[in-house]
Amino acid sequence: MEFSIYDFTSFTKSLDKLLNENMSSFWATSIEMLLIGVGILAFYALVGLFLVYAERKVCAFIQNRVGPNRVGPYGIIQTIADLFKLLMKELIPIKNADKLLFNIAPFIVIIASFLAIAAIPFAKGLHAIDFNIGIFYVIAVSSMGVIGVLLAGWSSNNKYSLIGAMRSGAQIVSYELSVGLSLITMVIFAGSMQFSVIVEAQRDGWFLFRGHIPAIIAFVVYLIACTAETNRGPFDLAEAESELTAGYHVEYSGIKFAFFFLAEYMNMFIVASIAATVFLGGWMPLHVGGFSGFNHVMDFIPPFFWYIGKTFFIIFIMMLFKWTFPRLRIDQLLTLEWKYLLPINLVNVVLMALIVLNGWHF
Amino acid sequence: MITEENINVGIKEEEFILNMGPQHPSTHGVLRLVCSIKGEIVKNIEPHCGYIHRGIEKMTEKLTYPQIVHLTDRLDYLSALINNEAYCLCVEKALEIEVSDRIKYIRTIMSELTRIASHQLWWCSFGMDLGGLTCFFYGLRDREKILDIFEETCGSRLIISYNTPGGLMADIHPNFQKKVKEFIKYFRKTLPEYDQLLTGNVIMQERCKGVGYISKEDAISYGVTGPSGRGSCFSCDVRKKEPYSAYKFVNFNEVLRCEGDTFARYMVRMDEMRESMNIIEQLIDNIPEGPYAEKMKGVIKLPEGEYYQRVEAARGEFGVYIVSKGEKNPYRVKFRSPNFSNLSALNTMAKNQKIADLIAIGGSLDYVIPDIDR
Amino acid sequence: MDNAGLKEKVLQIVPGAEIIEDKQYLTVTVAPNKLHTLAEKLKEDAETLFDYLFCLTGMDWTDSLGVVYHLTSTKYNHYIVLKVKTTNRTAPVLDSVCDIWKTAEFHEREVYDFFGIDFKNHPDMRRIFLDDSWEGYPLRKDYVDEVNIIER
Amino acid sequence: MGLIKYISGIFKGVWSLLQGMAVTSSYFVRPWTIVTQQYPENRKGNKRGRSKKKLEMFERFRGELVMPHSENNEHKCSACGICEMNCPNGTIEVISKMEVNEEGKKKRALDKYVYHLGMCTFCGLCVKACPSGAICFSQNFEHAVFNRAKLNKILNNEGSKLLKGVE
Repeated sequence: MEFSIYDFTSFTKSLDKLLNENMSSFWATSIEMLLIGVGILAFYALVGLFLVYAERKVCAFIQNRVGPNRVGPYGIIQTIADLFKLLMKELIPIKNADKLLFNIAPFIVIIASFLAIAAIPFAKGLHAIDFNIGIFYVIAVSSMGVIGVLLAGWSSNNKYSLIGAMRSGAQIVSYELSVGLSLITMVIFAGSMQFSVIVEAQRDGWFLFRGHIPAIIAFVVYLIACTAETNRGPFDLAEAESELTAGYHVEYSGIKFAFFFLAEYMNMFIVASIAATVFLGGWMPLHVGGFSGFNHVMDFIPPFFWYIGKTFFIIFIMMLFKWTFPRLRIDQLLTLEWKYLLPINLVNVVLMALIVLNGWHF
Repeated sequence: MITEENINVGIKEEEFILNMGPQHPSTHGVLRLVCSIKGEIVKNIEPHCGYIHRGIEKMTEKLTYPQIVHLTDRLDYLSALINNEAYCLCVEKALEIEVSDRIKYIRTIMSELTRIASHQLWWCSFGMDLGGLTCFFYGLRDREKILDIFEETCGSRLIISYNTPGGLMADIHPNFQKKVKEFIKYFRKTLPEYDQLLTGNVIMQERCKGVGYISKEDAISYGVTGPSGRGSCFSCDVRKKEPYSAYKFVNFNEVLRCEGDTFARYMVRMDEMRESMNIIEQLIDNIPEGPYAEKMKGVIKLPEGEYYQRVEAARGEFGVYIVSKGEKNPYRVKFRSPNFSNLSALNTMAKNQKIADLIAIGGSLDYVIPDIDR
Repeated sequence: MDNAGLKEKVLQIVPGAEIIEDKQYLTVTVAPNKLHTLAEKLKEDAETLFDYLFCLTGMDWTDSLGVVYHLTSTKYNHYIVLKVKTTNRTAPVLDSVCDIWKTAEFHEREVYDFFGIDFKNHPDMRRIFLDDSWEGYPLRKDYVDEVNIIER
Repeated sequence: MGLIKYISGIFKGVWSLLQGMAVTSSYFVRPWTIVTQQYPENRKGNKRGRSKKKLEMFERFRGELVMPHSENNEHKCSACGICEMNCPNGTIEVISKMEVNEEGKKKRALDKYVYHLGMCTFCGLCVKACPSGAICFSQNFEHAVFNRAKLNKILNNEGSKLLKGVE
């Protein structure tokens, strides 16, 4: 079994071969699924813990503070300690709540983010499934989370959570459009919805640089829209702690609250990794035409780190959004989408189509 | 035909009551706002106060005059020194004592520092109400410097009790002037950062402009004073109208804005911080020599009569009304608190606006609950 | 307008008013039934224009209960203090001025809360600070609470 | 015209947002501007590099009422009770006893100086009123105790005496 951190294709292929040689194809597939499941679960937990820590540190440094620094060196074990605290907390049953929906809601939210992570290519040959409609699948699946939010808000039998859920519904339904359209702009450019094809197409230069102005506009619009879709930053109307205390998850406690909490960070990770894949070349290293020495050095860095680096860069930008801007009002949120982002996006799609038709790109 | 009447036949329209508070992050304390809402729109607001009513006015009737000073701290704890000053001025007025210029200068500088500190805290909590959490830490970071100055000279940070009838508790610390000048130099540099971060921000402007309008007539009628009143063109600065302490020695402008909305109130406070720094700069180098406290009798007895003193606290006009029967305890003390009057205008301002607007309006009124409840 | 002019004006509106020139402000004591007319006239007269009620205080003079109104004009900057007294301690009723100055709405509720003075024509006469089940009116001089008030 | 306004509005808005982000990110890359004090560590000063500055309260800080004693266990309190009268909350109780001094005269002397820290509002009237400067405020601010009764303190030491010369 050969193994290289630059190309996982041969590794996954040989693993597949090994399993299929030794058992029936049913069992081989089952074991593969199990392995992937466990792998993603572990990755998920790890990223979640790290992101919570990262956000605390980033916001602390922005706000002239130190952030967590008591549990472990530089406070790195803080999130694990918090996890244990959340696990041990009492799950408070709510009187007059819709028990079934109340309990199901956090799972829907977290499953939606689980499903989306499956299609994302982490490195060459390192993805669970490579759909030919990858982008479409991710958009479809990630917007499932809003059902969980709506259910949570409705079933808690709390006025604050109900208002929060209604806001969230209006918000996600409208911002889904912008996310979709800005990704479609790039799909037009790439000519495919398959993630592996999109990444391969960026071998000689990332789409953000190759795609002229429409790509940059699409990137900015995507950043804004995906921040809104993850209920974060200036768009956290559904939680709005100064208005609705905690919005839709006001009645949740313990591990159920942790699910919402984790799902928020994972959604952020997913949208950031889509942005990294579609606009910044995914796991492709930075190549500048003509500088072969420079390109060689860049190639030396493993693709997985490229991917993680780009994703965290976008996550950092989203964190900067959140810790800088005041929150929008519900009508301004919708104004921004329907009066600004959507028309810009539509014009942008047409522009991109023109560029692709005439072959004006690099 | 479908009309307003028959469209909802069979549907009983109920009021959707949303209870904001007593424990709610943006009521700045234990204020309860009972809002009837329709969707996102607030139809009616009914403030319920009294959750920390401590009966201070009743307590004063049992205390001697110097002992009441420490209760005035606990009304509007963010402008504690100004409240102290108001009470002491009222007692001095009754006793017909003219304090030395040194006391007047120090009192004025302290009051203006208090005003800056209070507006800083208002700025950070207003930013937080709007959802920009970073503002909170920048504001508190700078306020800490003023509190350090207070602590060094007065011995306490929040509830200070620095003024006494007839003077001050202690003379200023030798470092005081140096530190105040350092602070003003520092804050003149930091204040533009506030503007960059929040004032100029397009989201903040959109959320504040045209929201929570109150006309000049309503502002006067409701007694909305201080920066909230001056945002509606109501020229109510007591420092100009009835100069007390050292305000007659300094040149400053009364900040007035006529838009009457949340943004006007915001801008009045931001400009007032600059104006306060101007006042301090005029006074800090010229503190005259003299006693820091006038000679007072051991037991202070006010001559029979009624005395009223108005001062400009950080949130509006603060008044002390003392009725004396010639004994060592006052017969009746009434504190006219600015927040109580400002709160009464909340329903007028926030009616038919969104829930998020109610929070912004509340933030711009900057209520301190102990001052409302007394 | 100076104090002498104000005095004349008040006497014109309410002939029998008791007027004292105090150290600080001109103080006018009127009968409860004349208060509302006087207040309304003082606010609307173009020469007085008392449009800003900056303090409304409930008082207990042991023999009588009453309210003190501190008024000023934002235009002319003159002051006047109105006093109104009632000797009825069991069910005192005075006229509300909250149709003239809206700030009186909350302040009169406060006076009702602490002194038990009922204001006629007030839109929402309830306790404001204390609980609805509170017995007695705590700022009255004859209020006794053996549990919470410690005499020293 | 409307279109120009629309587009310029977008750019103005984005510019104002970028300005805000410039402020926050400038602090992000300047960790030396951090103002947090590491509280329990900075009591001892520069320990393990966590705290830069030693925590020192200002000398006028009103932390807790104390009665300074000399080396010979002598205090200056003559049990006149002025502080007790001046205290607005009944925080101080001066319990005196009658003592016969060297000249054979009966004189009031301090038996117990009880200070209820839980009731104190730190207004400073007692220290201001004290005619012999027997009491003062210390800078200790860590008042937390597990039992409420521990907040009632007796300020004079066991067996302490009045300093000679103080009346």
